[in-house]
Amino acid sequence: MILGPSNVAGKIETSFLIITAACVALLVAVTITMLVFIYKYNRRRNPVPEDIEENLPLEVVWTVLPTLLVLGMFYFGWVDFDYIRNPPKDAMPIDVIARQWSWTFRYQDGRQTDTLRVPVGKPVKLVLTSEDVIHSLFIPAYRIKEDCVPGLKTHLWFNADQTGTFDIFCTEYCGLEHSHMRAKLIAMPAADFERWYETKEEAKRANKGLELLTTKGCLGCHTIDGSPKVGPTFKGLFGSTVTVTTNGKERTVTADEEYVERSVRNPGADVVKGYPNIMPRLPVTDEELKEIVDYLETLK
Amino acid sequence: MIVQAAGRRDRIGAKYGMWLFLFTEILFFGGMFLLYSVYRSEYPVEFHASAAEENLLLGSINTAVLLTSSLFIAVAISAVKKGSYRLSIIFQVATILMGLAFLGIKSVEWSEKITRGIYPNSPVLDKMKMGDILFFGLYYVMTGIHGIHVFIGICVISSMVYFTLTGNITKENFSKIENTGLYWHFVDIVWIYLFPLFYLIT
Amino acid sequence: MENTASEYESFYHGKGKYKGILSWLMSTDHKRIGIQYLVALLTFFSVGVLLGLLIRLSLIAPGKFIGQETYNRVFSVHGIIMIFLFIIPGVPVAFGNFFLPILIGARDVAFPRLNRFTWWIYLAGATLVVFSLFAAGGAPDTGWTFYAPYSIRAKANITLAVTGVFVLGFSSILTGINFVTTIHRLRAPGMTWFKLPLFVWTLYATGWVQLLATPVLAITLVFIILGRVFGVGFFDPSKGGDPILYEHLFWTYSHPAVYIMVLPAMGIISEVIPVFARKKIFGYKAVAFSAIGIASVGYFVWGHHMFTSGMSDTARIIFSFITFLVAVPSGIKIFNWVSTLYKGSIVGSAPIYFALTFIFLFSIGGLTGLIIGSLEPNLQLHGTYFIVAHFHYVMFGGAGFAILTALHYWFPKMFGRMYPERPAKIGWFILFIGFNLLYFSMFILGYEGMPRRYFDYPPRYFPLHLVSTIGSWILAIGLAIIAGNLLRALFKGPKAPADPWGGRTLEWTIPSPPPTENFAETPVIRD
Amino acid sequence: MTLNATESQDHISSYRTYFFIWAALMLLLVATIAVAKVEVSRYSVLLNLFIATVKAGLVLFFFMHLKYENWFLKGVLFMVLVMLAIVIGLTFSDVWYR
Ligand code: HEA
Ligand code: HEA
Ligand code: HEC
Ligand code: CUA
Ligand SMILES: [Cu+2]
Repeated sequence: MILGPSNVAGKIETSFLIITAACVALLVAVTITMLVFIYKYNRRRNPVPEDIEENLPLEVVWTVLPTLLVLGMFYFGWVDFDYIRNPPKDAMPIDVIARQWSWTFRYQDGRQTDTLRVPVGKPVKLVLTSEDVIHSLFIPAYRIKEDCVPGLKTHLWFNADQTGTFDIFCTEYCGLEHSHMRAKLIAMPAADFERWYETKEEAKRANKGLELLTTKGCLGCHTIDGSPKVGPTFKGLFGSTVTVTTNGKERTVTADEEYVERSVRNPGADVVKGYPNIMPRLPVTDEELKEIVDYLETLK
Repeated sequence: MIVQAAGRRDRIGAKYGMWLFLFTEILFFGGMFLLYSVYRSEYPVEFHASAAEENLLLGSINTAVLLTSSLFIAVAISAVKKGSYRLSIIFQVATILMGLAFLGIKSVEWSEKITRGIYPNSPVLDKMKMGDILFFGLYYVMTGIHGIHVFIGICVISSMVYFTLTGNITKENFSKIENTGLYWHFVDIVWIYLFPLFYLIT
Repeated sequence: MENTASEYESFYHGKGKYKGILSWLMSTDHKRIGIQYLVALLTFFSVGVLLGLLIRLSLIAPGKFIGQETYNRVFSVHGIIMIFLFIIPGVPVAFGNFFLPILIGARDVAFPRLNRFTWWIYLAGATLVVFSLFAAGGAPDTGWTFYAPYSIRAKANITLAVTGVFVLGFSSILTGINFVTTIHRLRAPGMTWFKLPLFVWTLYATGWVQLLATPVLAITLVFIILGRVFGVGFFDPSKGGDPILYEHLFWTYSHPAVYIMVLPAMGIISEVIPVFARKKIFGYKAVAFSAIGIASVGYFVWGHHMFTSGMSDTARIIFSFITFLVAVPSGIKIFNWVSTLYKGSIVGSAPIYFALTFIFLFSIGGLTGLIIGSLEPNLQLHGTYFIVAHFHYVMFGGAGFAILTALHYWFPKMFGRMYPERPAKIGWFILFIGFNLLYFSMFILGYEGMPRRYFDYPPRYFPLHLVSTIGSWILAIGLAIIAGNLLRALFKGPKAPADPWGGRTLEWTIPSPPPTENFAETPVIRD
Repeated sequence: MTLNATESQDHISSYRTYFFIWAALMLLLVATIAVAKVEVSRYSVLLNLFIATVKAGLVLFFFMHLKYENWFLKGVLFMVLVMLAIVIGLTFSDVWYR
């Protein structure tokens, strides 16, 4: 607890320190012995070598001792491992969905966010999965990570001890925007979290479109502020004329409702000039698409 | 211990080399058997059902064909060692014919499936259950790579026929054909395992 | 490379059927093949090194320096070249080819023509890989690990590159077969197993690893190719496949592969230290057997690359346990090397500088390997720069320094020239400083959570990245001095005597450079 | 592990032996199909694999002359198979307990 902002962080840190200390001790021992020998048995100081070919007891000693040593190290890496891997029954489950290149966190009540909010002092279990390739959720401050594998559910758990905002990184190479596949973890006082969690969906309604863009991962590649990312920006898109490549031929189209729908439903059909044809076909229902279109219309 | 004298061939060395190569082949196919066993343990029911799709008759005939070809090449090698080159050539050619027959039957099986639309990435297959997709994927890949081995074997034996004809392979110098035999038998052994795994687990 | 004064003909002058470049490409002489490999390896190494410098340059500050698409390709190609084209073939094909037959008193390897063929396959594979960098579609951007399903979906020239690696694997297998057979069949009379030089022992162990591990890589790559070309979805979850199985198969090869890199390197160190300590190696048998020990235990630890992959906890515990066992034979080697110095009479020539540095750097690399091999710390350190630091310490600090050792130790024998030692030592010193600046900062970075394969990073990592980049320049200067020194000596150095170091193994009994048939008559080894 | 030069003055198997082996293989083939068809129990798959192993053994030992080789090749072959088994076993320690 002293060693990190969550229960698991402290445990991992302890085991890291113990094992590292053992390694440093070994390294120092080997290096010093070597340096001493180099100094003492230099040609100048010791012109006549003495052939010592072997020494069985010594060989046995430095086979057996290191074996015991490494078994000890293995043990210290293992002691709390079961604890770290097995979430308590009452842990609050949160689904984590990774995709190229954004995160979605889904709470039990179905609400989805792109920032992970957790209460301090309550165990949280993250259930990880991915929609496309392998990603990995890494919370450096908590010293834990686990891969998000498509078609599989993996998990992590922790109990935040301190409030604060921490980085979340993707640490499994997943393509172009891997370096930017980051998010934030906000550990909030339990009461604050409660309040946030109780907030009614309606409050968010207003921004349903933006909400969708965020949670569906569109903003992993697009922006709403006019700067291009992997894909073109959404700002000013609606109603503008776009040069696209359709079936290898270039043409210009006006970005209307139908165009946006086609872009989402069948991203490869019209590929915007100057951009790679990498947009995935994401699962979006008709209503959701409608919301998105409505929202895009407002982005002038 | 043998020191390689100029120009003299080290027959035992050559044989060792071949065996070492076969060990690598064991692990090469081992990777596929690993996949097979994992997916079979994950989808036992589908594997069971899909195996029924296989044509047991053709598969059994093919097994017999390959086993017989193994006999032929073994005889051909013994014949060389005994100096009866004519006999050896006859049996080598017979081996090749058996190999071709094997590939022929295999292609009948494949094309029968392909016309039914079952092949990797086909619309029909992709609509099937996960276990089925994997089963047929493994079927095509494993028998396909095995088939490539058979094909290579046929090519090599053909050149052995040529070497026997030209007197390059003799009673004293038969490493080449001996090693070819080892290879051919190995390919046979792989099939001995493929056969139950794909045809008999119904 | 002239050696006209001597009465014998060195292998550089041996007459063959062919002239000019063909006399090299068509040669079955293990020495010529070894030299060709060496040239090719160093060429690829230089390319890889330039890419490494580019990575560092781009990481000098957070932000877009070369752009992320380029960056992804650069680190992938850097890894692919360094691993598959340089360090895995590395010691065996260059120094193994040249010295294995000489060390056991043979005229050539068991299958000289196969050896030449293997060299061509290497060239073919390398060509494919290089081609994949420039062909339309762009260089691979998957990292050297080609993790599915990304590698199956990515648009770049993965198929080409993977085919190239497949072909290179073939070449590696054939080298292994050739060496193992050679060691079994072609030892000179009296050269019993326990009289074999230790370098031969490590080549023997390596040969087996090449034989038994590489095929697994081959079949894995075939699956990738089939996945890309025919849509066979063995690793595609939407077709029932299991991506983690890819990792199992890949690491079943790629962990043993790290011992392909480092075992022969250890063999070189075992040769060099006794020569310059002026005594026999301490605990010959222990060192010999530990090579076999590393090779065999090392086959079963691959899962330590997958501690956070979603693998079962049971498997994690088993793999971590076996991982720790590998440390024991490695330790035995280290301890015996250090003890060899005891009561020796150490001559401070250039090769031993590199050899002793190997011990130090490899120990750091290996011991940090244990830290990340522990279950809990791995949760934190996997996928961070800590890993990057670990493997550069073992690969560059270990295998790489062993190659530098071998270059300095065998240079006179291979090229018949001596090099001046002063520049070599100056270069060594600068290299050593640069190396530690460059890679030690990465340990700290990784500990602080900097993920690998990131081209852009939060500003708090900036200072250490800066140190690291500066280290890379210092390192470059050191390497350049060393390379320049050797290159100059190649043309201008004084002629080398048969045995400049006082070595006791067979290669020092014949002239430098060796004659085509190695030995005038088959040596007989007596006590 | 010394191999001496006079080892294995090559064994030439008689055609008769080969023929008998082949006949045995054919019988086993029939047996394995029968086992599968009759569907004795859920162990029939294992039984089939066992029969396959017997067949492979016959090919190895007689057609491939392993019987007449020195212990080295046999030993290594055994080692390779054990290794493969361990690799598969370790993989299953993941697959089964995931
Ligand atoms: C030459 C190459 C090489 C070598 C020799 C090693 C050697 C070792 N490696 Fe390393 N490793 C790599 C190359 C290598 N590695 C690469 C390339 C990667 C990353 C791949 C990627 O993801 O891209 C990697 C990654 C890697 C990981 C995965 C990390 C992760 O991604 O999460 C692990 C985990 O266990 C590991 C462990 C070890 C261990 C325990 C050894 C041991 O063999 C080390 C043994 C040596 C010693 C222990 C030191 C010397 C001994 C003493 C001083 C004596 C006293 C010591 C004791 C008795 C304890 N390595
Ligand atoms: C043998 C293996 C090897 C070697 C030697 C190196 C050498 C270097 N590598 Fe390494 N590297 C890898 C293997 C290696 N690398 C692998 C496998 C990866 C993982 C890729 C992946 O993630 O997929 C990696 C990844 C990697 C990264 C991480 C990228 C990331 O995750 O984002 C970085 C970052 O700094 C890096 C830097 C360097 C640098 C600066 C060098 C420097 O040491 C290079 C310095 C050398 C010089 C500056 C020499 C200059 C001298 C000359 C030009 C003349 C030389 C000629 C002769 C001596 C003949 N490398
Ligand atoms: C993996 C990155 C990625 C993601 C995720 C992504 N897009 Fe795209 N998108 C692109 C790229 C690249 C283009 C330009 C090339 C093209 O048209 O295919 C594009 C083009 C578009 C266009 C046409 C834009 C124009 O300027 O003409 C629309 C509309 C669009 N995307 C909407 C969406 C929506 C809605 C989502 C989320 C449901 C989404 N995108 C998710 C990468 C992405
Ligand atoms: Cu997602 Cu890296
Ligand atoms: Cu490893």
